[in-house]
Amino acid sequence: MSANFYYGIEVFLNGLMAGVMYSLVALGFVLIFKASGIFNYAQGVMALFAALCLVGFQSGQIPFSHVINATFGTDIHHFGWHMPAFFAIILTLMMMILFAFLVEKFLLKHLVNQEPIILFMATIGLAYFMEGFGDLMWGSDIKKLDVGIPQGGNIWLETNTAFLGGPDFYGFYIDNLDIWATIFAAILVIALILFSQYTKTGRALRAVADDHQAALSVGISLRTIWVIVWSIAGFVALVAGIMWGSKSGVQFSLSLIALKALPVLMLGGFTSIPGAIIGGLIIGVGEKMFEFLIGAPFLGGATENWFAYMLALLFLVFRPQGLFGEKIIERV
Amino acid sequence: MTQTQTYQTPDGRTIGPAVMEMKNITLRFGGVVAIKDISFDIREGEIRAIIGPNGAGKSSMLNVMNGFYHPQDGDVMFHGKKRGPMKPHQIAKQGIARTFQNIALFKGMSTLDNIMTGRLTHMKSGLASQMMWWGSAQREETANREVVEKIIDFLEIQTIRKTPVGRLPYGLQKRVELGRALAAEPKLLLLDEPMAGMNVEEKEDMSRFILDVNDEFGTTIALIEHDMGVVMDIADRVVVMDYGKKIGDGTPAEVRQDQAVIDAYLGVAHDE
Amino acid sequence: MLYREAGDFKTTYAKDQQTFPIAFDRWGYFIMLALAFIVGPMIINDYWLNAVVLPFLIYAIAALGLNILTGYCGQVSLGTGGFMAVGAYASYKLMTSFPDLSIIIVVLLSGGVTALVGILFGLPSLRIKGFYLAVATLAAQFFLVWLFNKVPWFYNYSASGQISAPERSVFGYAISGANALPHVSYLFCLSFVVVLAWGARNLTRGANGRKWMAIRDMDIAAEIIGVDPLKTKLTAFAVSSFYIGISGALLFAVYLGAAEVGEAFGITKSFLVLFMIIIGGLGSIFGSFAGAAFMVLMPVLLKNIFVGQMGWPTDLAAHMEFVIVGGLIMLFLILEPHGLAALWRTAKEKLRLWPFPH
Amino acid sequence: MTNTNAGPELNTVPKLLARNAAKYPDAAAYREKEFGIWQSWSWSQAADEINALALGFLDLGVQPGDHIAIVGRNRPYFYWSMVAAQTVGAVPVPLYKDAVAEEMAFVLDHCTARFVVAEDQEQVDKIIDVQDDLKALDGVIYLDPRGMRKYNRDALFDYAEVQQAGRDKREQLLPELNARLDVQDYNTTCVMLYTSGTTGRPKGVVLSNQNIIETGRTTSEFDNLSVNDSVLAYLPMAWVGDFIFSIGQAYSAAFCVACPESPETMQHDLREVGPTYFFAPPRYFEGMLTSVQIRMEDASKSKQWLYKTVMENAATVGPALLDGKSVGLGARLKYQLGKLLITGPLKNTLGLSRVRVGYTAGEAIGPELFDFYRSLGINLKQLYGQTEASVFITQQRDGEVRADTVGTPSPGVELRIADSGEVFYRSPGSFVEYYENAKSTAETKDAEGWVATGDAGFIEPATGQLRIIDRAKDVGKLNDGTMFAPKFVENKLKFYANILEAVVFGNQKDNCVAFINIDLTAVGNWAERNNIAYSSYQELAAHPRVYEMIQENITAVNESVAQDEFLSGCQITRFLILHKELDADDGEMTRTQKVRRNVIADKFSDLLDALYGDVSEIHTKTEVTYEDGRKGSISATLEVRDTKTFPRKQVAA
Repeated sequence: MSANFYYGIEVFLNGLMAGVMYSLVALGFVLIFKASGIFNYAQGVMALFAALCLVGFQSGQIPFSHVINATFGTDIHHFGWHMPAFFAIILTLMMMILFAFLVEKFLLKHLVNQEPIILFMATIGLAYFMEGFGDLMWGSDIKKLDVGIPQGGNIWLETNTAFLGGPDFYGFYIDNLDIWATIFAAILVIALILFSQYTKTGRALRAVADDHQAALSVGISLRTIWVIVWSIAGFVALVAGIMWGSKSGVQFSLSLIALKALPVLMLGGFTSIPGAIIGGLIIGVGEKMFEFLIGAPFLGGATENWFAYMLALLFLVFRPQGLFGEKIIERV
Repeated sequence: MTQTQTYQTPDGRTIGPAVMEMKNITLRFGGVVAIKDISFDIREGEIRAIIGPNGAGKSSMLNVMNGFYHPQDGDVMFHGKKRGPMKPHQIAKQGIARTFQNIALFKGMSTLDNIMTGRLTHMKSGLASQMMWWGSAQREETANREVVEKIIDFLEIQTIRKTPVGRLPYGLQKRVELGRALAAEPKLLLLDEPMAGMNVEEKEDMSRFILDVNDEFGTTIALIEHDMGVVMDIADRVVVMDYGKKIGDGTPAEVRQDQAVIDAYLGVAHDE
Repeated sequence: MLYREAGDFKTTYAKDQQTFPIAFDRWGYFIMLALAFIVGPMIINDYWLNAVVLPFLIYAIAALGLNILTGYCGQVSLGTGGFMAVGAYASYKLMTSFPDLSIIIVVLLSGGVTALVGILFGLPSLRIKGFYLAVATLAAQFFLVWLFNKVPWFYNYSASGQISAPERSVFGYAISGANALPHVSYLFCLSFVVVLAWGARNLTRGANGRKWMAIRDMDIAAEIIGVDPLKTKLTAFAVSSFYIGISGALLFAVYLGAAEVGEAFGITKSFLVLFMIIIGGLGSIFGSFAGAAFMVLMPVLLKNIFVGQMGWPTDLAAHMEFVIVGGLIMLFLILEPHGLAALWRTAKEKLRLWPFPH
Repeated sequence: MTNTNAGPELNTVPKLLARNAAKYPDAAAYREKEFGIWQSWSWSQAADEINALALGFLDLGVQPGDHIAIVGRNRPYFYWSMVAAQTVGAVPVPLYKDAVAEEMAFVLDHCTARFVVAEDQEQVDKIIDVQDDLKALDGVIYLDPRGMRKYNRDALFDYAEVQQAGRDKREQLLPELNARLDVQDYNTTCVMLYTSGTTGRPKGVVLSNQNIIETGRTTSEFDNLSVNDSVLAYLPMAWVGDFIFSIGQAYSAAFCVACPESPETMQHDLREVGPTYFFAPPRYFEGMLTSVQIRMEDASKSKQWLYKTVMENAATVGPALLDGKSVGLGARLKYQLGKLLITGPLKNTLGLSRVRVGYTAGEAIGPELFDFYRSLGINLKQLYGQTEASVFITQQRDGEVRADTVGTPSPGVELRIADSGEVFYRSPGSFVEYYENAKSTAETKDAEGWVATGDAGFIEPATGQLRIIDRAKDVGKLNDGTMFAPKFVENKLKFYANILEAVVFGNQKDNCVAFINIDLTAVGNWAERNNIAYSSYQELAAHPRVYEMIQENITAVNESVAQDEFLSGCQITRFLILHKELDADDGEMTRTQKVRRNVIADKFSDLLDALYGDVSEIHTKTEVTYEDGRKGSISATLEVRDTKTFPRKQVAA
């Protein structure tokens, strides 16, 4: 077999890994959409925000230091201590829960019974707001995020697969981070499924997805449910933020992973958790393979930007209900 | 049932040959059979009612008639010709208009505009001339406005001409919807439970309008109702459906005698 | 309060259906036009032109376009930036390939080209609805931007990968390029705005507008009463793209002069225009203008406050702007989901009923 | 006073029409809100329509002297029918469209109408019901064919078809038409109007061309009405006023007559057309003012304050300006400012901003009511008239406007007050006779042409303005011999928004008592604000707090009555609030909304006895007619209350 074939496989594996990342973000979307019918464009920014906070806490950065300096001419930056990753993560998580609470209190509460499109717009507004806010709080410079997840190529795998190909194949290069990400993602997904299957709240969440009245009958107010959902979404965002952050640094571009997740949603459907995962994988693999086989050689590369969308688009044209949605019978 | 010679009704209307014939229609959703081998015809100038308990498949039948559902078996004959696979909007252009059980008005528009949409099948002017609001476009607009105003006058809804339909009470919305259907000057008018959820007074009004429409414009009307009451007074002939099957067909008088019908109605009421 | 409508009655449908049925409004409109065309050019200066007026006029056209698609026909689009890029690059190619072609023709043709592209990306709208469509339009956004980036032919193989507008003039007055005079380019854009707004109004109040709104409000019912969904949606896409294309062309040729697709027509543009019609008001011509004005003026204002008054570094100010824009959008959606247009409408109703409250 | 000469050149309505068509061919003659816009007809178009119809009438075989009844709401087609009838020498007889079949039958039979021009199925059905008793009736011409597809066509004609027939046979019929026009002159009957009459059967008042045309001409000159003016025709066509305004004056001044889309939309249509000449009965102005007050109550505090301050200033300045009195610059400025902020917009929303001349008549009008409209700058004046006079007996000149008088004699009118206090007049407008009723004619009109109005009143020496106290026959004496004028007291009562109707009794009694009808709109709104729940008029009327309100009003009235040197005896000692609204369908009122005192007296005799007895509560049962004509009966227990009276003012010796 030619080396290229194995490189192909390597690309495939990396695609899977990337796909997992996509699924992670997509998951956040799905959770919120299921529970509140809101298409939360801010999901990506939430990841960025989470990552920023995490770094900030770890490195003991003073929030809003830039603003303070700019206004009062002071020159403060750090508290001067470093916080262990674990506590920082807990702190950030609290941050995200607080955030969820605020969002419900100041935004969602006032937008009940609005058309979906309006809610969608609101989340775009929210995204803008948080992006600016995050930068004001922590500054917009690129930060390195390290919570102790091993990085760099996985030597073991590389050495032990080198034999497969010919002389010019050196084994699969796969980043440890991606492997860990996959593991975390898997755990997260399982946890979520267990949660929604076996806990009262979880069942309530599922009920809300079907209809809001039902949720109330379960005895949990819509508003609490929203807070919970957004907190979970925040948690998912945090995980995603950590992974992407440690991979490519924490900066504005991180928020763009949201855009990566959208085609996944189209593929998997806005309401299906498995859809989000499978969709993510398909997109991940698809765009990597397309770039490897067609994009790079013939189209001058950088096709990842749009391939996912085109794929989803074409797919939808032929199957409008998405991967897991059942056929829609239109009634009048 | 499908004799074709024209005859006079007692009240002096002329009933012509069949406008639409349903031939052995069968409709399934996946495994569920909504309509099972039903045939009947609708004759020119008559008021034809399709009645039956909830879930008898009436609405599905209406959706077959105006091409929104495509039956797995059976033919729909329109003006004696077999109807091929067509899109609803093409069928509308053939001269079939309808109203909806749960009102399907365009919430964002005024009464006037809603009824004007009923004229769309009659408006041909091109994009360019519309953009300029010149010549044909403006003439067309005015001409059709005149037609619509006649209908507004006919339905006695002048006072709500420019009110957004969202703000109207239920009964009036039903009337506006009838207006929208009338505006198309249909050869066949389908009414889906025109009196559903109305109080007695509104029902009386609506029946009056239905009769007037049939009388003034000679429009052929097929309507669905699930309670026999009003329908029996205004319909010339009635089809009775139950569980997707036809269990009776004939003049109100005949149908009233029909044992199967009596059972379906007086028997255990089943709703899905 | 200002209205005196008694005796202002209509004897023909033409009069009844005119854009400003109330004499008072009609006069207000004409006076504004007169001011814009006569007084405007006299007082306009470079700063205002470039900071406020030109962007306002040009984005107003884009907003009109998007409003036709999203506000009137109910098809949410996030591809505006991409379509503006099409307009811009089309005009660039036309200008460079046919140097003698009148700029007016160029701009119109650019709109035409964009319309075609719009139709292409509109095709899926028959089967894809709601959010799915919204997301799908992002495909257009990303693909088009990538395309103009990757294919050198579009930017005539220039080293920088940028496109820059050669000088073109109308009646001997330069309106693009280095020597363009402020009041000339102002009048040029203004004329486009006025004509296009008028066209949009006519389209939306007539048969077409009703088709669009019918599809928006209840597509199934619309189809059953005889509206051809595909044709209708595609017209919406075409017209909308035509407008957006023109604004793209003007943005590039008259306003920017030189552009790099990535940052000039990125997804942020799509959102900018979307915000304009949300804040201005979906399904309203006036709203398109109000929204454009709002979204153009606010940043200028904020910049003046934070950088000018408080002496912040520009990057901080930029972040602050994000916060405020985002906040305002949320605020607006909470207070008046139907935008400035709705506020205007209610205000007008109140004035007409004055002194009665209702 | 039958005048023998044929009168001036323009001595028939058709001639006036021809004059207008020639002189103002393109000026708007008629407008009607229909199909969403104001359909308009210029004078030449109107003339064409009318002639076509006239020819159609000839084609139907209408003979000179025939009576053609017209029944329908105000629409150009019916005005055309009247003039077309005149053109062919027939006599138009407009009827009340809401009259029940029997009432209609009586009139149609009495005038032996040969044709009826009817609006729609509703009217046609009424006529069909009674046609068997109408020997003379040869056909019904209907305007709106809806619902009559299956009717027997023999005696039914479609308005449009009649006109078409006329147009088709124009050539052959024209000579006949002209011949008929030629023989008409000043003495030819112009119209016959049935007075609903507060008592007995309606009487057919015959009005000649002279009556109508001279009245029309002189009075339009009086207010210099011209081709540029316009009026909204919304009052019953059978009422003389509408005939004078919409034909008499409209044809001589050539101004435009606009018809509303429907009675319900009248208010809205009024606002749209914005007429320059406007007549409305006090009731209408009352209703309008009430609604203004109600709507302003929901306004914000600041707005209410603005409204109050502006109106206070306007109350003094507005009338002063109208009367051409001098006003200080400051006040003037304040008024202009108020005009910009409140009065202007208010007039506009009420649809009165273009009104140049406004009249009200029929009943006395409350000063505050009157002043409200005057302060808005609306030139609202009073006139006094009746059918027999072709409306105008007295009217107020610009600048001589007051609430408590009805003005000085109209052009060409002579006045005389009999010793009994009854008002007599003689004028070019005074009627020819009561149709086929020489007796009544003789009773009302003496040899010299003096006509008895049946109203008691006196002419103020200072101003020469006439002041009406009451119906002459209602003016009576209390047992102590002092004068009893119920209307005088009733009007004072009705000035209160809470009181819709009041009926005062006292003739040949020791003291006065009253039946009260509350105003459901005003009181209902009051109840809402004080969250008093009620399900029906009856329930609200019986509410103790309502009783208290009314009692206060009556006490106030008593106080003011006590001031009048002649009538101070008419203070109300006891009253009750009726359990039903007085209604024309029950015969308690006339179609023109005047109370039928005697009918009420014996219909509610038990209540009357209770008032003169000493019970504090009375149970009663009353028959009522519902809108659809069904009969029913309501029973109730009514409270009877005593009220405070005041010492009489001594008659100045």
